[in-house]
Formats: sequence, C-alpha cells, structure tokens
Amino acid sequence: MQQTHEPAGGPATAAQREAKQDPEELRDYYRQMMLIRVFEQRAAEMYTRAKIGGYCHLNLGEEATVVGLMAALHPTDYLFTSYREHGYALVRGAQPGRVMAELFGRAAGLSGGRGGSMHLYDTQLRLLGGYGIVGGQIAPATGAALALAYRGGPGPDREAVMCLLGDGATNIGAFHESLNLAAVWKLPILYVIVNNGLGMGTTVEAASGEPELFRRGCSYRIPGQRVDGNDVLAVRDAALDALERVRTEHQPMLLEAVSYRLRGHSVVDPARYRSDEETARLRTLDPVPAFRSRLIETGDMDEAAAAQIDAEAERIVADAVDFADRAPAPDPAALFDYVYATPVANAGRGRPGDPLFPADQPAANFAGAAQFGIGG
Amino acid sequence: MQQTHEPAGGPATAAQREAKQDPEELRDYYRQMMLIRVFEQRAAEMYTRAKIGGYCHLNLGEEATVVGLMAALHPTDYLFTSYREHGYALVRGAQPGRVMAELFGRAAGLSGGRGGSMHLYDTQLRLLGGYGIVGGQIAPATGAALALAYRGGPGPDREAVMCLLGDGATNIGAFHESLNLAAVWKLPILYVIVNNGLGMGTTVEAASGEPELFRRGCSYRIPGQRVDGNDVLAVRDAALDALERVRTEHQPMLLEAVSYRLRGHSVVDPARYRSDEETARLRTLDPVPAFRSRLIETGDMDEAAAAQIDAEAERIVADAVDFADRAPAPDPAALFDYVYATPVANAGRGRPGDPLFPADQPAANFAGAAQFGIGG
Amino acid sequence: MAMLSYRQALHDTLRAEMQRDEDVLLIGEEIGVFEGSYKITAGLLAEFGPRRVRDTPICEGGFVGTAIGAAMLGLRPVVELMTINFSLLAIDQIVNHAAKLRSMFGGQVSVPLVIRTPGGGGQQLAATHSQNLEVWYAHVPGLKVLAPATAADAKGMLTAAIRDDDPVILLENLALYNTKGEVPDGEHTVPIGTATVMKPGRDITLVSYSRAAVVAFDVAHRLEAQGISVEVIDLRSLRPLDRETVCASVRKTTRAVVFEDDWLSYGIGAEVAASIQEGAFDHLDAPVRRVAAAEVPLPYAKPLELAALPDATALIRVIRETLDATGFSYQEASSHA
Amino acid sequence: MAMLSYRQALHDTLRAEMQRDEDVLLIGEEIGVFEGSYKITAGLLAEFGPRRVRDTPICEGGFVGTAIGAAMLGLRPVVELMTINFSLLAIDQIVNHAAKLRSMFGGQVSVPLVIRTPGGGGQQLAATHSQNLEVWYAHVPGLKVLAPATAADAKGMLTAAIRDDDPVILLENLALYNTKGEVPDGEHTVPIGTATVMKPGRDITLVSYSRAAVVAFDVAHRLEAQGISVEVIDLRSLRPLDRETVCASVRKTTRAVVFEDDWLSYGIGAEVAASIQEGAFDHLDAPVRRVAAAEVPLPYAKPLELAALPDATALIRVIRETLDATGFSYQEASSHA
Ligand SMILES: Cc1ncc(C[n+]2csc(CCOP(=O)(O)OP(=O)(O)O)c2C)c(N)n1
Ligand SMILES: Cc1ncc(C[n+]2csc(CCOP(=O)(O)OP(=O)(O)O)c2C)c(N)n1
Ligand SMILES: [Mg+2]
Ligand SMILES: [Mg+2]
Repeated sequence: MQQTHEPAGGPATAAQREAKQDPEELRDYYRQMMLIRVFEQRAAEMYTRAKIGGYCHLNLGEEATVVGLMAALHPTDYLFTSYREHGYALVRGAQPGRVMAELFGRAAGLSGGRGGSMHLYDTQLRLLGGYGIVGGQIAPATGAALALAYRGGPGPDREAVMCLLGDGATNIGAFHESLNLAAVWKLPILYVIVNNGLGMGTTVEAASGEPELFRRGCSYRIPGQRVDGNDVLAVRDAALDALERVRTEHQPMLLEAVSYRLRGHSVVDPARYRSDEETARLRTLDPVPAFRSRLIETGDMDEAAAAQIDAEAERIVADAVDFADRAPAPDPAALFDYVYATPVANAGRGRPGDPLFPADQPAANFAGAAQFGIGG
Repeated sequence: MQQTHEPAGGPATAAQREAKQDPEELRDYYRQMMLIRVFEQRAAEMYTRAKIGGYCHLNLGEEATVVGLMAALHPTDYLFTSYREHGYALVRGAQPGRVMAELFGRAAGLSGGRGGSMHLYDTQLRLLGGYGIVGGQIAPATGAALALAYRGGPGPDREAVMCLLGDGATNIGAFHESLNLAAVWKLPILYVIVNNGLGMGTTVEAASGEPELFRRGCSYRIPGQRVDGNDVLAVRDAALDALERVRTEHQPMLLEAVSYRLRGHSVVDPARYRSDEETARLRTLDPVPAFRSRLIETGDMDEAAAAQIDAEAERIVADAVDFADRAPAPDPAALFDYVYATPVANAGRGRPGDPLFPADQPAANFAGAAQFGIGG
Repeated sequence: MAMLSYRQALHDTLRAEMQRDEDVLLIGEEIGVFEGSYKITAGLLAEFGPRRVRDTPICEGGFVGTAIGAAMLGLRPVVELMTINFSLLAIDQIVNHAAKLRSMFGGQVSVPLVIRTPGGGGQQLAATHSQNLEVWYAHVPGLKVLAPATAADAKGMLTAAIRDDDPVILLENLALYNTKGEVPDGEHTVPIGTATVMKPGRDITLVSYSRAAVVAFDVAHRLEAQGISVEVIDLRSLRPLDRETVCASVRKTTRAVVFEDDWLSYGIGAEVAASIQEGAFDHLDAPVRRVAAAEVPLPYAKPLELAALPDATALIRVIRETLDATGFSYQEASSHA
Repeated sequence: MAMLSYRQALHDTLRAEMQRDEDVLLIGEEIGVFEGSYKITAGLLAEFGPRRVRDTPICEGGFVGTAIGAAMLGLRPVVELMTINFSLLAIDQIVNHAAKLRSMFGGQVSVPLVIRTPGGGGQQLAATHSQNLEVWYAHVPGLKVLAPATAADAKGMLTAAIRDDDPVILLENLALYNTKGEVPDGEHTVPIGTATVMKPGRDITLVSYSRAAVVAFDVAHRLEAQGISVEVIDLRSLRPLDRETVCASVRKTTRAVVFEDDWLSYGIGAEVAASIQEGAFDHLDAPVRRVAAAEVPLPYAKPLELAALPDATALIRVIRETLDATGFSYQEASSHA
C-alpha cells in the first residue's frame, strides 16, 4: 500500500528496487530487525523482573519501520524520537549493552542512567533524544532543522533532521505549530508519523478528524505520503525519496508508516481493549517472520544463515543484559551534576532537610552559599 | 470572490439573493455598518483623549463582515469572539452606551468595567466574550458546542455556536486541537476566520504555510469556504449556508471572510510597515461607502435616507459617549466581588500591605480569617 | 464507614456524582476504553456511555479549554489530566481562562469545572513525569486547589469540588492511589479552604499535605513512642490556605517543620513558613525548617531519585534538630506522655 | 557611563551581542517588520536581516520549542515572548524541555537559550495581560531567572544571559521600559545568582525586585528624610536566589519588609520571608511583612486596578508598622543621620 498526497512522481515501489538489492544488505536488515525483536522481548522480561523501572514502551511490531527509516538516514543527519525508541538507538549504532544499561538506570547507560527508557540520547550518533511528553520532540526537532538552515543552504549531501512521532501525537498543537513553522521557514526536516493504529487504547479513527494522517500536511502545503510500515524496503525507499527533497530543496516533508503495535502500550498494559481475534490477526502481520521467509523465498538468505542471525541476536542481547546488570549505578554524590552547564553563585545543592544556612556560622555562609545552601 | 474547498452545492451568490432582498433590511445593514464605523472612530478619539486605557482594537474595515455574520446568527445562538469585537456587540444588540462604558471602565459597562475593550460579554445576548489571548476563545467555543450537543441532537432550529478568530490565530495550536475535537465529536460550531490580511504587522503569507486559510479544515475533514468580507450579503449568505449544515448535521464548518484592516493593529499602532500606496488602495476597498453607493445605485436607499442614517449614527454614538462619561466607575470596595462564585473559608480579601492576621488579637483570627486575612 | 483505597474512593465518588447530576460528565485521555491510566474511571464508560465519559485525542489545551466552554453553559465537567506534568499544555486555559472569566466578565458567568490530576515522583518516571507543581496553581486567584491525603478526604474533597461553582484543581498523587483508609458512607463533603489536624500534639507542629502528609503522620506516631509529641496538620486545601489552623497550632507548640514533596525554593512550604513567622512570631522558639525535594530535575536512576526526594529519615533529623535548637528535654516530654 | 532608558539598554545589548557572536539570533512575534510590540528590537531586522531576526507566526509553544532545538545544535537564540502572560502557551517547552534536557540526557547537551519577556500590571490591560508569574519559573531547577530593575542591570544581565550556556528567563517589566539610568559603557555583565544592595541603611531591610525595586528605592530615599534609614536590596536574580545577601542585611537591621508586584500567596516574597526567618531568626525583631498585589484577577477599571496593586503608600505604612512594632524611636534614628 502506498499513496501519495501530492502526486510528484512518487518513489519506485519496493518491489522494483528490491531487484537491484544486495543480499548482504537485505540480511543486514533482517539482522537489525531481529536484534530489536529480541532486545524488546528481553526488555519486557527485565521489566517484569523489576530490573527496569518507570515506563517501558517497546518497538515490537515496528521493526520494519525502524530499520527502513534508519537505512535512509545519513550518519550526519539528526534524529528526534518519542519515548518508544529503543530500536532506533540500536539500529543507529548504540551498543546494546549501553541501551540496556540506560533502561537499568546505570551510569554506563546512554543517558548516564538519568533518562531511562523514554530518554535515550547520544551526541555521537546524533540521536538527539527520546521524549516522554507526547509531541514534545516536534518543535525542538524543527529547531534543529532551523540551525541547519541557519548554517547552510540546500544540497544533495546536506544534513537533514528526521522527527518521529506517533499517530496520536498528530492531534496535539505542537504538530500544527511546528509543521507550519517548518513550512514558512523552509526547513530541512522529515516528519515521520509512526502509525501503529493506537494511542494508548484510542484508535486513529477515534482521535483524528482526518484519519489518513499523511494528508495532514495539507494545512502547510507539506507533501505527505503513506507507506506500509511492515515493508522495510518500502519504508526505506519512501524515506530516501522524502529526504532527498528535504536536502535538496529544504522542503519539509511528511511520511506516514503504517504498522501495528503487537503488545500493549507499555509493558504493564495487558491491552484488554483489543479482542483476541484482533490480536491474532496482528500476529499474522508480524514483519519479522514475514521478512525472514521472504528472504528465504527470494534466496537472499538460507535457513542456516537465518538461524545463525537469530542465535547471534540472542547472544548480543544476553551480553547486553549481563553488561547492564554488572554496570554500576550512578553515585548519589553526582546528584547535582548537569543541572547547569554554566556554574553560577548560590545554585542550590542541598539535600532534603539540609539547613539553608550552615548552623552557627552565618558569617561563613557567603562564600559557602553556592556549596551548601539549598538556594534557588 | 467565492471559493469552495469541498464543493457541496455552495450557496447562491450574493447577487442572486440580493434580488429577493427587502430594501428595509438592506438599509438596516447599512445602518449597522455605519454605527460600527462611527462608534470605532469615536472610540479611537476617546482613546487618544485617555478616556479609554489598555489596548483598543477596532473593526474599521470589517463592518461588512461583522454585519453579514450577525445577520446569519439566531438570537439563541452563542457567539465567541477575539478582542476585536466592539462591532459584534453593537450589532448583536448591546446598548452602544454600555459598550462605550465598558471601554471607559465604568460599572455600567457590558462587563462591569472589569474587562475593557478586549473582553465584552453579555449573557442575555449570548455573546460569551471577547478574548485577549490569541486563539483563547477557540477551545471554549468548541466546549459551548459540546454542551449543545450534550443536551440535544441536530435540527433546523437547533442552537449553534459561532467562533470568530483572526487570520493570525489559525497558526496557534488551539486552532488545530479545537477543530479536531469538533470533528471527532461532531459539534455544532461554525469557525469564522476574519482574515484582515495581517496579524499585527505580519502578513498571512508570512505566517501560514497554507495562506488560503479556508483550506485549513482539511486536516479534520471540515468543509471550508472563502467569502468576500467586504460584501455584507455574500458574508451573510455564506454564513447562513454553513450554519444550516452546522444545525442540521452537527457538522463543524469553517468560513473565511476576507477584508482589510483600515487602521493600525490597535489605536496606538501607526502601521508604518504598510506603504502609503497600500493604505490608499485599501481605502478604495472600504466596505461602508461602497455599500452606501451600491444601495443608492440599486435604488434601495436614497441620498436623504442615507444622510439621515449617517446623522443618526453620529447621534447614537454621541449619546453613548455621554452615557459612558457620566457613568460611575466601579467602587473599589467591590474589588473582591466575582473572584469566586461559591464562597469558601479563608479566601483572601486583603488589600496590599494588610497584615495576614489582625494585629494583637490572634484569638479573634479564626472566625475572621476569611474576612480579614490575605490568605490564599 | 468502609475501608477503601484512595483510588476506589475517587472512583465511587465520580460514579455517585454522575448518578446524582446529569450535568456531570468526564473528559480526558484514555478514561473510557482504556479505563484510565490509573484506572480511576474503570467501568464508568460501560455504565454511563460515551456521551458522559468522553475519551479525547491527545490535546490537553484543547480538551481543557473545551471543558471550560461546556462549564460556561452549565455542564459540570470533571477533567482528568493524566498527570500534572501534562497540565503545562493546558495551563493557559486553566489560568488565563478558567480562573479569570468570572471576574473579567463582571460576574456574568461561572466555570464549574474540576480538574483531577496526580502529581508526585518516586516512580522512576524521570524528570518530565515526576513533578509537583501545585504551587503554581496555588498562586492563582480564581482557582481553588485541593490536595487530599486520605481516602476519606479524596471522597469529601472531590464531592465538594464537583458541587462547587468555581474551577477546582484536585491534586491526586501516584503514590496514594493504593493507600487505604476509612471512608464515611453516604454524603460526605469537606469544606474547601480548611486544613485539618491529623494528629494532635504538644511539642512541635508538622505541616504537610498529599503524600507527604501520610509520611508525616507515620513519623509523628514513631516519635510519640520516643517521647516527642508531634501535632500533624494536613493543609488539604492549598488555595484558599487555612493559615489560622496552622498558626494556632504553632502558637501552642512553639516549633514548626514543613514536609513537602515539591522543590524547596518557592515551594508550598515557603508560604507556610512565611505565614507562620507572621502569625506566630512571638511564640516561635526556632526557625521554621522545610524538608523538601532537592533542586534537580528528578533523575530516573533509583539511587539518584532516592537522594533527591524527602523521606522520613530527613524529616526526623530536622524535627530533632529543631527540638535540640530549643533545648527541648526528651525526658520531660516523655514524662508528659 | 551614559544615561539610557531600560529599553535602549536592552536594544543596544541585543545589537552588541549579535555583532559579537554570529550564533546569536532573535526569534519572536512581531520583532522584525513591526519592530517589536515594545520596540526593543527596532532597527535590528534592517541591520541583521531576516536570517537573524525571525518574525514568527503566533505559536508560542512552537517557536520556543524551535528555539530550544536550535540551541541544542549550538545556536544562541534570544526569544522575545511579547508578555509573560503568553509564556503559558510555551511553558511546557520551557519547563519540561529547556530546563531538563541537560540533566535528563546525562549532560550531553546544553540549551543556551534566553527568553526575554515583560511582566507587570498597571497598564489597564485587564486580567489576562497583567500578570507577574515569575515565581513559577523561579521554582524550577534547570532554569535561571533574572529580573533587572535598572537600565544598567538590564544590560549586564542580558549580556550575562546570552553568554550563559543554560536557559535563562529574563523578566522585563512594561513599566520600566521608559525609565532611565546610568549604564556602563563597553563590556558590562552582572553575575547571575547575586542580589545587590541598591541603598545601604541601618534601621530596616526592604527586599524587592524589578519595577517594585524602583519604587522601594524611591520610598527609601523619602523615609531617609524622615529619619528612617532603609537598606534596599534588589534581588535581581530570582533563581538562583542570593539568600545570604538578604539575611546579612537583616542580621544588621533586625527588621525586614518585602515589596513585590505579584500575588501575595505563594509569591516571591514567601520564599524571601521564609529564608529570612531561617537565616536571621535570632536577629529578627518583628515578623517579615509582605506588601504584594491583592489576590484578584486584575480588573481593567482604573480604580479597581489601583486598589489591587501595591504602591508606595502601602509600603510606607507597613514599614512604619514594622518599626513601631519594635519600639523604633524616630528621634534616635534621625540623630544618627
Ligand atoms: C502531552 C502528553 N499527554 C499525554 C501523555 C500520556 N501518553 C503517553 S504515550 C500516549 C499515547 C501516544 O500515542 P502515539 O502518539 O500514537 O504513540 P505510540 O505510543 O503509539 O507510539 C499518551 C496519551 C503524554 N506522555 N504526554
Ligand atoms: C497567545 C498570544 N500571543 C500573542 C498575542 C499578542 N497579539 C495580540 S493580537 C495579535 C495579532 C493577531 O492577529 P489576528 O489573529 O490576525 O487578529 P487581528 O488582530 O488581525 O484581528 C497578537 C500577536 C496575544 N494576545 N496572545
Ligand atoms: Mg500510536
Ligand atoms: Mg488579522
């Protein structure tokens, strides 16, 4: 399924391109999809075993979308995501151990253990964060594109920003305000709606006056396109085409990748609002086994190679869990690190219950205030 | 100029309907337009004479839009406006004296002198407020429509909500969130974009990725239509048609009325950003003299009648100014009235500098706290 | 009286008020089909249908503003904001509209709106999902801000809020939903604007609210055994603030400590301490100390989160420091007991 | 030194920093073609062009969030929010993102963003356009909040803010733009986190900031003539708050009054009074009194607006009441003089 909102000689279909597809590359996509699949399954397990706290949202069912999108991104591009971002970090190149360590809240985690599952960040990888406020990443991602445009014009090799958001996030004001700004300022950004059919329990139809979400660029003259999010090659190609316009024209673009969330909204959600039939139907659409058998059919991968990739994924994730489990937690003494980048006087560094002023030595306070006070 | 976003057998053109137009009604429209014109000119004068404080935004240039829209509204419908709303209050039936008194900050003013120019409200007239926060009225207006839908289904005689907003207001998140809610909940509301070409000094083209604002319903499948805001009959008819669908189908609708702001954004704005040529050109589009000569040409009004209407408007506004000038200011003793509808203990009623507790009689405080404390 | 969880008390109250008044409706994200992020509204969609239990798209500003407009026409919407952290997206509608329309329009309209929302950290939800921003709302005239600590007050204050004609923010707390307590059967309302003495005492006044009040109450009982008689005051109503009940207690005990979950600087405790030093100045034997959260965006990692949040240990330390600073004799105290 | 208006000082500083650093750009509504609602940015579009002076559509949340993202990539945006009242539409981005990203992402990023915005009432702009909500921002770790009262500090603090690598809220005030004062030529920065003694005195400490500080300074001089020596402290930096400078003064004068434009309950003065009673408890001879705004949405009508806002008359009354409460002898005082 592929529709174009603004017919502009859409991209070649996945089928067409698949022809000229390097088998090694295809196997690599499968390898990445399988890594996400296993990582997320183990993450769910670790959450139920209380190794992971807070909220934990998984990419299960979105593997083809994740891998396809990341395949289209240059290392020099910037990526902003929602809180459902483990897979993106992994495929973007983060060490699985450091990703798992972040989920475990360890100092070696991608964000030093301070962000957790929803807030993966890596400067080197230009992964500029997972964001827990729905739609929260859309404006900052737009601002990153502003910085790119501020520093240089369009061109085939120029940097671009990719901003991921969920179907539910298209209903929040930030979506409207950000896309409008990108349009009037001509910013190099590709907004990708990862449509997995649901908010938490709310369907796209119940939440959006225009449920064909790729059409929602209409209010800003931003071309929109929908692609099958279960087809890794279709996703990659649609993203490549969109990014090309983004780079060469500084024309913001909108892409919708449609897939299905295989589990609950987060690990703790039993998804009772979804019927067993529906759940069963979704399993049949599972992109990971589908791509596996597809490659075996086309002869790009044999059963043995597939089995090896599966085993390798298990091993990598097992190592990641070990690494995270052995990694030390952050030192409470470091509590106040990173609150400010530029140190200033009287910044509060007091622990709960500490006196505002060191007792019996008011005279000594002035110099020491920054160090001991609980000051604002 | 009249375009339909979703061709749905658009309304008869103004010309067509004008045929079956009662001359008395036409003269009445002129009477209302002239009243607004004179009222706003005097308001500007009163502002420069410091009789009016704060901000003062005028409807000069929007008279045809104001009168056309109000002609389409039933007395039982609800109206929400922006801060540029004097004319709507007048045509809706508010006493000019009470409107001017509000601008003067007098107790007899439409909002008791507490709201001022930007915040005209009248329960009887179902004018549910002018709002000073750009876009602030859009969600509450949508909620009023929710209350109507909550209490009854569609029907030709059912109540509807009309929500006015400026062109600049279409860029704020509230526009997106509110129209989406109206669409998914099927609410009886007509959103009217009063496009006067400018925010403060920002043009529609500079502010909106889709400058054909009536198209912006596309993101919610809300039909949109653009009408010439300088043509009172075209505005009325377009509003009548849109309101009919709103009433009978609970289908939210979007109407854009295009006119031009003849003066600065507010009385204090010299509008230097607009060239003299541009300003001169706009004067030629002035809807008030245009409608005057049009009615004289068509013979629906003769020069004498017109002159009489003009004189009458001057007299009414002069009386309004006198009324406002003589009306008493609110009593400072009433400062705390209306902060809360349901009285509760310890609500703060202290003046600046009053002690939190009446001095020297702590025992007496408890009972008196609500009365004397500055408590939260 | 029945032993109910704070969650159950809220749920039962919503249900009872919806049965009692056709104008009461629920608006919020995932409150219907999903039955609520914290299941307060479980079963209500099935019972009252989609007209009165309205799932919304994700648009806090939009649906809160919509609830305001519905309230202007006489409905009594009870909005659930999934957490107080998301209320920042609706705060313009809450503060610039709900709180002001009545005054600004000369008393011609009222906004009978209730916004229920949980705050609180300690769940490893990280910086953006763990805040206690109630002081922002408590600062705003035109709003009423309630923060029940017990299941009984949850019922009494939510009932009062729904029947009140003004916009009321009912602050809930993630850590309280599963706590249980005796809840009066039938009609039960708590007067808005009044604090309550949770536990009477002689030696020191401990002022708190919401989750922290539960900890304070527990600490007070532990110290009782050690010969320290602590009077615990649960503010309950942050706006209006019942200063007199607080100061009357301090005039008696001569000492006070505030225990709060929000950040120390400019937090709720600042107003409490400022009010006490004005209302009980001549009686106060030691400075009013505040035990509050460290001033950092709350980190996800458990050891950091624990280091940042106020707990019983810190509270007990500060109570003792305050008593010691005034030469309090534990013997003497216990002899009282 | 040059005699400049507060407005001119801000304008000149923006211009100088844009000339100095190519990464500094301005973002806001009507700052370019319209030259700014309050004309702070007049002429800058002509000088620097639309790349560096960016007019935005009306979408506070959108353009503040956009500025945050630009700052994450190393630009140094200076955003103008037309008034603090409209910042409510951007507060989610300011508090949930600008203030937290650095901590939440383990120090990998910083957000060198400045948000300039005027607050203040008294202009008959009515309830939604007349607020002083600085205490909300002052409560939030990760932000720095400055409130210059003089043209010199406007220059010094805006310069410091632009060169600081953290998000800074620079609170301006509608009533200050036309006030004039001596401004140092060339390089001039004020250290963030420090208060200043505007006027030394012996008998009582008067704590204030922004517009109110100017009134306080004037009142202090009038009382000097009457034999009352008032020490005036301008907080300037609301976060971090320089408690020690305030308390050191009170330890000397033994008396304190806070003068502020915001609402009394949970306002800036609450933290100041709470800090003083802890930091100068043994020296304080009378309760710290606060002179603040009446707790109402500010009405439009002039007589009501005047009745609600704190003024010199109320301040002088409270200063005298505080002195009288401590048996202050005016003779003795004047003999000092
Ligand atoms: C502003 C805001 N409102 C509500 C929430 C609670 N919430 C977290 S995820 C979610 C659903 C988002 O759905 P979607 O955008 O489709 O993303 P998905 O979870 O399906 O990936 C909601 C309502 C939030 N985090 N932020
Ligand atoms: C949220 C918000 N942002 C900014 C402003 C300042 N402001 C007042 S009117 C205005 C322009 C609005 O333009 P438009 O919507 O076209 O309405 P018009 O004034 O042309 O009638 C602006 C930016 C405001 N009042 N509220
Ligand atoms: Mg989704
Ligand atoms: Mg306009």
